[in-house]
Formats: sequence, structure tokens, C-alpha cells
Amino acid sequence: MNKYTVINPHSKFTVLNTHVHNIDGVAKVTGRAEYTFDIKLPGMLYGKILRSPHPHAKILNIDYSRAMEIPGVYGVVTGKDTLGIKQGIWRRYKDLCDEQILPVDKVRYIGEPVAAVAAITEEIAEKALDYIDVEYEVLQGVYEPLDAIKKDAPEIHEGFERNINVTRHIEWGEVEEAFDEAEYVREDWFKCGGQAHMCMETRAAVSSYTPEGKMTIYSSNQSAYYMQALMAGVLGMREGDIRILAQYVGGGFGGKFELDGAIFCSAILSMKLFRPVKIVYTREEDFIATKRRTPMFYYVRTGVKKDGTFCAREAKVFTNGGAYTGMGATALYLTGFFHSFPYRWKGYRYDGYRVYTNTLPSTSMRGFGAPQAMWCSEQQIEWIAADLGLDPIEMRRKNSHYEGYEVPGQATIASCGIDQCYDEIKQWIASKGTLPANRSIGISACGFMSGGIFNWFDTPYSFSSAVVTINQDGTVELHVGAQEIGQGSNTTMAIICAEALGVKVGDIKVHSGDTDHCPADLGAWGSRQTLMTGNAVKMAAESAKKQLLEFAYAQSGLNIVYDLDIKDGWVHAIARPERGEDFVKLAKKAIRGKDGQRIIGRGYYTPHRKGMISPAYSYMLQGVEVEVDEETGKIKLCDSLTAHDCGQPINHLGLIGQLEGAFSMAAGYGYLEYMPYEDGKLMNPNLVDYKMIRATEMPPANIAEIDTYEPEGPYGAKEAGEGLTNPTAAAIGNALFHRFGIQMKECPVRPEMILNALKEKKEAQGK
Amino acid sequence: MEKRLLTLNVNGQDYELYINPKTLLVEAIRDHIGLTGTKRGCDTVSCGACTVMIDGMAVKSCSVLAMQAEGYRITTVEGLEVNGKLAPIQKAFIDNGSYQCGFCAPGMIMSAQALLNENKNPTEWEIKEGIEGNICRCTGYNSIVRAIDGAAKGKYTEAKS
Amino acid sequence: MINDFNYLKPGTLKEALAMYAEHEDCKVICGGQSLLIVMRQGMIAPEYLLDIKHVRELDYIKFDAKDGLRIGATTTHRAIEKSDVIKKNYPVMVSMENKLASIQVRNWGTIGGNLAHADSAGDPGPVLIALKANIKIGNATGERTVALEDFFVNYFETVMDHELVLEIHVPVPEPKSGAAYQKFNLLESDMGIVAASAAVTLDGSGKCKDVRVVLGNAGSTPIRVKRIEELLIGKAYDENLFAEAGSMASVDCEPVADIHGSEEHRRHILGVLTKRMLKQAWEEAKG
Amino acid sequence: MSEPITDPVICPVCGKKAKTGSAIDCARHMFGTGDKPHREWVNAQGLSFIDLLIDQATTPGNKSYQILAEAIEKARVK
Repeated sequence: MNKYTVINPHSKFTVLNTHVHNIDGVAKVTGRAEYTFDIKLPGMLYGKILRSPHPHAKILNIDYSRAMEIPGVYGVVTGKDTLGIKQGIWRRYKDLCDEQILPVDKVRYIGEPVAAVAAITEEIAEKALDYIDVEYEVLQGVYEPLDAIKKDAPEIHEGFERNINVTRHIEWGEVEEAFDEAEYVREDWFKCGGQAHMCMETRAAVSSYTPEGKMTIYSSNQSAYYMQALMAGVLGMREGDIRILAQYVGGGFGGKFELDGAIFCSAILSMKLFRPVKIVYTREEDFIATKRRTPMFYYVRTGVKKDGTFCAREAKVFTNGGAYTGMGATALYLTGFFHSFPYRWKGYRYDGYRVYTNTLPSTSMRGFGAPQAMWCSEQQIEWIAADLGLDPIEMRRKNSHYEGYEVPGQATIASCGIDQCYDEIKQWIASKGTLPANRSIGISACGFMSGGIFNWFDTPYSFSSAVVTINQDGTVELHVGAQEIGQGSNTTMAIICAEALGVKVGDIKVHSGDTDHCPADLGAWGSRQTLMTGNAVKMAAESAKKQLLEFAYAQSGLNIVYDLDIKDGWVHAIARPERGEDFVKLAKKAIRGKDGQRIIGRGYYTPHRKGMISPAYSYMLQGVEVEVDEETGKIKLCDSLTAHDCGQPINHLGLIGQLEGAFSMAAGYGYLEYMPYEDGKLMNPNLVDYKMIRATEMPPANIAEIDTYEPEGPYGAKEAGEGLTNPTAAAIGNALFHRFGIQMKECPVRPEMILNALKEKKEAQGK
Repeated sequence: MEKRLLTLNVNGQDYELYINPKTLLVEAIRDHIGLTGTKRGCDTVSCGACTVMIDGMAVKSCSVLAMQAEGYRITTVEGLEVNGKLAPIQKAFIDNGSYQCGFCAPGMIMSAQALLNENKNPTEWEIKEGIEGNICRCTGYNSIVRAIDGAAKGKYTEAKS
Repeated sequence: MINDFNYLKPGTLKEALAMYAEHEDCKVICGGQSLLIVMRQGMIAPEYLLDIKHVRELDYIKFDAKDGLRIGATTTHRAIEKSDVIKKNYPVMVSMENKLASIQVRNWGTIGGNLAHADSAGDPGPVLIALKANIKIGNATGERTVALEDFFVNYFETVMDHELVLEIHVPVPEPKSGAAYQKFNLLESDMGIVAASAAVTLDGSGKCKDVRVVLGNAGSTPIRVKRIEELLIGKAYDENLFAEAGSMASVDCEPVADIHGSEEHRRHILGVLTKRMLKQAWEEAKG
Repeated sequence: MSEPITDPVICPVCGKKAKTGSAIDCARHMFGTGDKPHREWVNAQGLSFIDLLIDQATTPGNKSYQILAEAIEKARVK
């Protein structure tokens, strides 16, 4: 079925670097895991949201008196029940805090919340929506960025001239000089589609506000701390008076760390009614009102020498920001940076423009701007290699990053396994021999970050923190703010803690997803937790271990030149492993020695002096074998290999799952997941018309894992799982080019586009 | 509309319910009986998160009226485990990392179990067809296929002593 | 939300027909795999819902070498797919059923419900019409049998006048017959963006004695392309003729554009599928 | 490579020193910041901030930055 190979494996670990079952496995396979979707509190009401049918309109009046007459309806809220605060996740930049979740006077996309009802059943709440009368003044809408920047386009947000929301500029080297050195320059325009996060658990929240002024919120999210801080802002409360709970979260993928209508409206309703209120989005609401991957227009100009040496690149990008900023500002930055990856450019210039339109806001989604960047970059590179008659793999290799390379002014690459990735993919392609006439292989390279170092959220807390507590019986409590959303965060942290402490994974109980009891952490986004929370956990565990070892020293009478260590629950002198003591016995004694206090270690991590973007970068190269029906344009994925460098793998089982999963989402972006809009209306907001990879469409996702050591990561680990969303669309595009000679400029690639391209090619050949 | 009394047999237990006849089976199971292991992920019979077994066959419980399920044996994910011992398919899912966020897992496991009920030696393609009605956004399905394959081959069945 | 309705659960066919006769604003549910979706969307809100899922008299598959195949309306897709007698005599029905939808839907959904729903993208319609199937419908006052070809009237509309689907009858294929069906879709068992079915019967000399091509989701009902019959009957195997037939199919259809494909694209694909299905059916007929 | 800069350009609006101290870096800073005071300063030089921005994005090359850099230099001389 699938092949998983590890190249240059290390073997010095006890727990880490093995196959570990996820610690939440029993809960999840038996139905015990309780998601926000499953929460039921005493006295709970059910909320439903009335949404704007207009892409752009002024709200003149909302009259909900008729709704209030319906038996079972408890209350209705509108923008007037809120503080009217414009919020956003870029809290340092007030201009970019532009979204009222319940707008007071204007709606900017179809599906935007306008009012919310709470009733004793979901059905009554839904019925009540029909009895809320909203008077709108419909305004002209604009839906595409290139239209929205026109002089006569309607103004979506006051003060944003030509609807330009954010701009981003990245540049290094003397770009024009570098272009002058180039012997071949190619220009292309590309268009990249949006994509729905499509978490299996739709957005859901249960908020409970009590008369003493405290709020408890169960919420399906990727960062409990962000939710706490953002909710405090919009509710005018202190963070400490809000508790966010998120033990089990049914997927995130970049879509669940901003405020959404479910959490906000349930909280506002609960504050008004002093009853718990639950709101669960329908699948349609999830499609039309929860943000999406950012659609982009890319212009790329690339200059190379005839021998394939890369000289300069320039990219101008317009992104369809939709109605609000959200995390879109970060996606705008990251797409520009990763468009340069994984190559060395003497001169590089990127200008990104995020444009407001009257469509669903766009934001971060797994890959965070990089899948779009690679769709354009990796295809154009393939075409350049063909234009110059060069081997596309060797051309990529000679221009690639290497360990120690400095991306001018941006980042220093401390670990990089891309060179071996080329070898693995080359071998794989060779092993395939001659392919049938309807099949082709495409490749694509990329890199990705291991957490962002930027702090637009303006938090005074460390980016990650952890607390390790050793109980008298040797069991260990690990408190982290890292959010488990299915990626295996809790398991990863337990493994790092167990490795550092010298105990078993089963000895560790992980506490996460509860702001009352866990330290603040920025949460699960931008591939940050393994490196950042991992470092905090390692530090906390090492601190706890040191306290134990100090005690062990004191009682052992050993010469101080001896080093002590703990492995497998055995505390011993490294030089004389037979001399030691059981971890549990030692813990009990040590606690007595501390006047009965449990052993507590603290750890934290905030990146410093690590450039502009991220503390570490993963690298990968992917090959995808594609079958094309040239008469219908239908494509099928047959096989794939990803050669991948994520530093030191923590848990191979988790890593395999992340890479296979990323492949399926990335492949969907390449050829299935299409979000067409007409006059601001999404045309396929359901799982019948929005197509995703299913088991029958999924090819083998083989992996060659190249072990490297990342000095900044815990035990040498760095990003895995998000970066692999980046290459696949481009690899599919390159497969279409490689054998069939067609250049696809727009993704997702649909059969009709393939047929048209084949037809155009035929016509061109005929001339 | 007249409320109706019906008896549903879920996981071997008879439950007497008094319900609006429009109640879907998934609503009866989750909201009336309180077995929340079974999930819902769409309104279009597309995602399979609500899959249960009706007389051993996989059926999407959002596509059936509770009234229609009277007289059948309904099995939900909670019904696979016996006295704290997981069924082989559940062990297989844990061993292969065949879930991530876990939200699709109960429905996926019911599809897998139903497939194994009727096909003791499924091919890889038959396994894929067997779970095609279930969307998993996290895993990319291959680890699920491996789990079902392993379970079919008896890898997770305890030897009888 | 589904609107409230009164639920009727007959135990026998006779009861079902009587209950149906009694209530005018009454919708019939069997597997409900499509009906409950449209009811949830509020598109259908009947006062009464008549549940015939459990009318066992209509759950049967019978085959007689002279009379052919008779399938009761409440027979599930899965039962058809697994039926040995159908596999042996009408293999195209098995392959069609196998990709009709997910296994869960096939387990509960029924052939009668599928045909009564009259979704133009439904799979059984084109195949059964190509196989010259008839459908028996009826109510408390009587029964009648119509050719399935004449059963569909428009999008989601049939000739039934407050009647139930009772039975599908498929004649015994003549010797040297073959049939094929394929839909064009992006996911393995997804609904067809368009589809084509072909049935071919050859004479002793290997020439085409009879042929039918029926297109799915190519208009408001399954479309039988009669020009292709005129083109092929009496002719010998010729791939150029299949291509010509494909061109006819792309002309003689009325597909509607949506996000999954333009009208032009759909016409093109219908042509390709027609060509391929004719070839496949012919080769099967050759044996 | 450009000459080492002895007299670094500082932003005429917020006083921020550009990364390399060149006028073109200052221009990048002004576009990148793009808030009201910066926009107004550019417009006061007889240019249109937004038109320069859109030109920069829709035409290859670096013309808008150069135009703004010249304006910054000119304002410095004054």
C-alpha cells in the first residue's frame, strides 16, 4: 500500500523517534471524546444566526418583535447589543481590526451575521429567524480584486482607498541588476482558487455567562488563548474572567483561530439571557460564513542564466481578501516569502496587495499562502527548464537552499535536507520505467516554516509555555496551552516530556484546551507547536528532572564528576548504570525533601534573533503520477512520493498521518476543491457540489523521510504536516505539462480546462 | 402532527421514545437516547459521520427517519466495545493512527465494521469502496485502509485461549 | 428543518394503497435517501408521509427465462447489486448499481424510490431504458404498466398520478446482446455530471440487429437518441460509426450548464461516453 | 552594489530610518506602512499614493518606488 522509509535515522532516543499511538485513541475510537458539538449544559438554549442575503448593504433597521412572540424564543441580539468593537487578530494594527461579528450598520458579504436568536430548541430558533425583519439599503457590490481597485469601485471599508486592505513588500539584492545578468526571462500570470477548510466538526460554541460576571465557553478552536483574549476584547471583559474549553476539536486547518459567529453570538446571547447558549453551524453556514483559503492573482517574472542559474524574481500579487482582514494579512506576507522557496535568488522582489471585496473573507489555511505561491513558482520553474532544455530536477538542485544559507535579511537556514530529497525523487522516477501513454509524473519542491516569530497579536506572554508536575507516585502532569486539534499535539508533547524526563508516555497526563488551567500559548497554527511548545515542554521537563537529580545526588554520595540521568524510570549514574534508584521511589523521597511540595518544572519559549519569519524551515520535494483521459479531461492520481525533511521526527506514526493527510487536502486543492462565486454568492456551499478527495481517489502517499537536525527545535525537530499542503497542486500541474505539454495557469484544474488547453495546444501545433 | 411512540433497539437495548415522526434516526440516537458518539457533518447525506449499522449494514442515520428504524438492530460506535474490551477494528484504528481529529472516526469505524461483516477478505479497492461514503478531512484515508486490512487479516483479534 | 407531517406506516400493499387514496397531500417515502434531503431544504412539505419501506410484498427479485426480470419497488440498490441472477443476466445493472452512490445509500435506498424521484442524473433510468424496461405503477383503483422510457416527464416529474411504483420489469435480453453504462464524474461513486448507456444486439452475421443509446443528465429526462439506432442497425462493427453516433449524441441532448461544466463541455463528454459505451456494449454482445 | 550610505534617509513622516538608509528603502517603507499620514505626505508631493501603488502592482519593474524615492530625495534637498 504505502511505503515509508527513513533516510539517515538516528537511534539515540528511548521514546522519541518511534511509532507511538495517539494518547487520545481510546476516547476517539469509542465515541467517548466529547466535542463542542456534543456539549449539553443544564438550562441550555439553542442559538441560530440570521445572515445577510446581500453582498453589500446598509442595515437600516432590525425589528425582531415578531420573533419574540414565538413560544420558546428567549431572546434576540443584534449589533446594538454589542459594544460595536471592530476586532481582528492583527491587534497591533488598529486599522486591520475591521470586523464586527454582528455588524451595527453595514454588511459586506452574503452570509454575514445580522442577528441571533436563542430558543428552547434549535428548530424554534431557526423558525424565529423568519420573523426578524431587517430593512436593508442595498449597495453596489464588487467581487474580484482587480475590479475592486478600479477608481469607480464601491468603497467597502471607509478610508481604504481603492479597497486596498494591506500591502506587503519583500525585497533583497539589487533586483534590476540581477535581472540584467539573466539570459532568459519569463513572465506568467496565474490564478489560484480559494478552498474551504471543511473541518468535519463545523464551527460550534456553547457560552455560559453567570451573574457573577464570569463567562465559560466551550468552543471548537485552534487556540484557546486567542479566543480568550479576543473575546475579552469584544465583550469588554478581563481575560481572566473568561474560560475557554476545547478538549476535542474536530479539525482546524487554519480556519478556527479567529472569532466566528458561533462563539461571538452565543456569548452575546448568553450575556443577555444569563443562560448557556449553544450554536452549531450547519455545513452550509460553515461554507458561506467561516472564511476560506485566499484566492490570488500572481504575476511572476523570473530571470535565469542559460545554464539554469537563478538570478532574479519579481512577483506582484493581488489577493481576494473578501470582506475583512482576519489572518489574510499574514497569508499575504507568507505567500510572498515562500514564493522564493526553496531557492537562492540574487535579487527578489515581492509586492502583495490584499484587496477587499464583497465576498467571504479569506484567511489562513494549511499552507498559509504557500500552496498558491508554489502553484505559480514551481510550474514556472518547470516551464523555464523546458524552455532552456535543462533537467528540471538538476536545475532546481543547483539553486536550492543549503544548510547555513542566509536568505538575505530574512532568515538563516540552520538545517536543510532538500539535496537528498532530489536524489530520492530521481530514484523513484527512474524506478517507474516507461509510463503508459496516458500517465505522467510531475514534481514540485517547497519549504515551510516552523511557527511564526511575528507578534501582531501583541501578546505579553511567551509564545509557548509548559508546566511539568511530578506526583509522589511518579505520574506526571503536563500542562500546555498548545491546542490539540487532531494533529497529535498532546501526544507529541507527551513524547517530548517522557523523553526528557526518562519516563514512559503512559506516565504522563496531558492537560490542554482549558485557559483556566493551562498556560497561555499562541495555539495550533503556522506549524508552531512542535518547535515552540515542544521547546517549552522540554525545558519544563528538564527543569523538573534537574530538581530530582539534585536530590538523587544529595543522597547518592557520588563523586560530583559523575553525571546522573533517568532512562525508562531508572535514575542512575551514566557511567555506572547499575547504580541507581527507581524513579517513583526517588520522586516520593524528593517530595518529602521539599516539605511535601510536588516537583514542578516550568518552561517557555519565544523566538529571538531568528530573522523575520520563523525559527526553522522544513523542506520537501514531491512527485505525483497522474493519469489523464485526454478525451474527457478527467485526471486520476495514481501514485506519489514525498521526500521530506522535518528535522528529527518525534513520532513516526503521527508524521505519516500528517503527511498523508496533507497530501489529500493539497491534491484536492489541485484538481477538485473549487469555490465558484456569482455576484458574491458561493455556488456550491454543500458537500454534494463541493468535491473532496475520498478514499477511492486517494493514491498511495509514499514517504522518504530525510532525518536532519534542526538546532533550534526540540531534539532537532521542525515543521511537518502543514508544509506538505504546498507542493501537490503544482506537481499535478507539472505532470500535465510534462507529458501533455499544457500549461495550466489556474487552479483547481478542472476537466474542462484540461480539454480546452489540449485543444489550444492542438490548434497551435496545427498552425 | 401526532407524536408517536416507538421502540428503538440500539446496541442491544430497547429504548422507548415518544417523538415527532420527522425525527431523524441520528437525532433519536444523539438527542433522545444520548449516545453522542455518532456525529453529524452535513445535511446532504454526503459525509458519513452519522453512519451506524442497521442489522449489520452501514447506513447514514441522517438519511433515515427514526420511525423507519423500528424493528431493526441498530449498532452505534458505543456498541462495538464489550466490557471495556475494544473491538478489533477499534484497536486497528488506534494502531494505525487512522483518525486525527476523530470526528469522522465513529462513522468511519461503522462503515469499516459493516464491510468486514460481509466481506472477510476485502481487497484494497473493496476497502476503499467500503469507506467511500465517509469523508475524513485529516488522514488522507490510507491509514484507515491499512487498519481495515489489518483487522480483516485477524491482526487485532485476540487468540482464544 | 423538516416541516411537520403525519406519518403513515402501512403493513401491507393493500393498506398502503388505501392510505394513499385517503390522503391527497401525501408523499411516499421508501429509502428516503433523496427525499429527506429535499424535505430538509423545505422544498417538499407534505401533510402526510406514507412509509412503504417495510411493505415486504414489494421487496423481491424474480427472474424467469421467458418473462425476464421483475424487481419489487422496495428492493434496495444493494440487493440488486448483490443478486446472482442479475449479475448473470444483466451485468450492466450490477456495475451501474455499484457506482450509484456510497454503500450506505445503496444499503437503504430503493430502486422504486430512485425512479419515482426522477432525478435526471439518476443512474438506473438510462440503463433500464436501454434494456427496454417497463414500470408497473398503481393505486387503489388499479395498476398499469408503462415503458420506462415514457415514465419520466420532466425534472423530478413522472407520469404517475397519485400512484405508487410497484415493480420494474426488464425483458430477457436476446442472444448476442451487450450493454454498458458509464457516468462522467469527479469522484468514484458521485452523481453523474452526464452519463450514457448503450445496449446492443447483434444478428447471426455480427451486424447490429438492435441498439439503444440513452443519455443521463443530458436534459430534463433520460434521452433516447433514436438517430443512433437508425445509424447503426444493419451495420457491422465500425469505430468510425461509434464516433459518428457520439456526435449525434452531443447534438441530440439538452444539457444545462452549471458549475461542474458548461453546456458545450457536457455535449462533448456525452459524445465521448456514447462512443465508448457503444464499443463496450458491442464487444460484450460479440461474447 | 550601491555605495555605502553616509547620510541615511529618514522617513519624512515618522522619522524611521530605512533599513539601508537609501531613499528607495524609505519609499518601500512608506508604501509598506501606507497609513494616512504617509499617504498624505506622498499626495502632498504632487503624486497619487494609490496610483503609484497600483502601478507598482500591475506593471513589471519598480517604477513607482523610484518615483517616490526621487520625491523623497527632492524633499530632502529642500
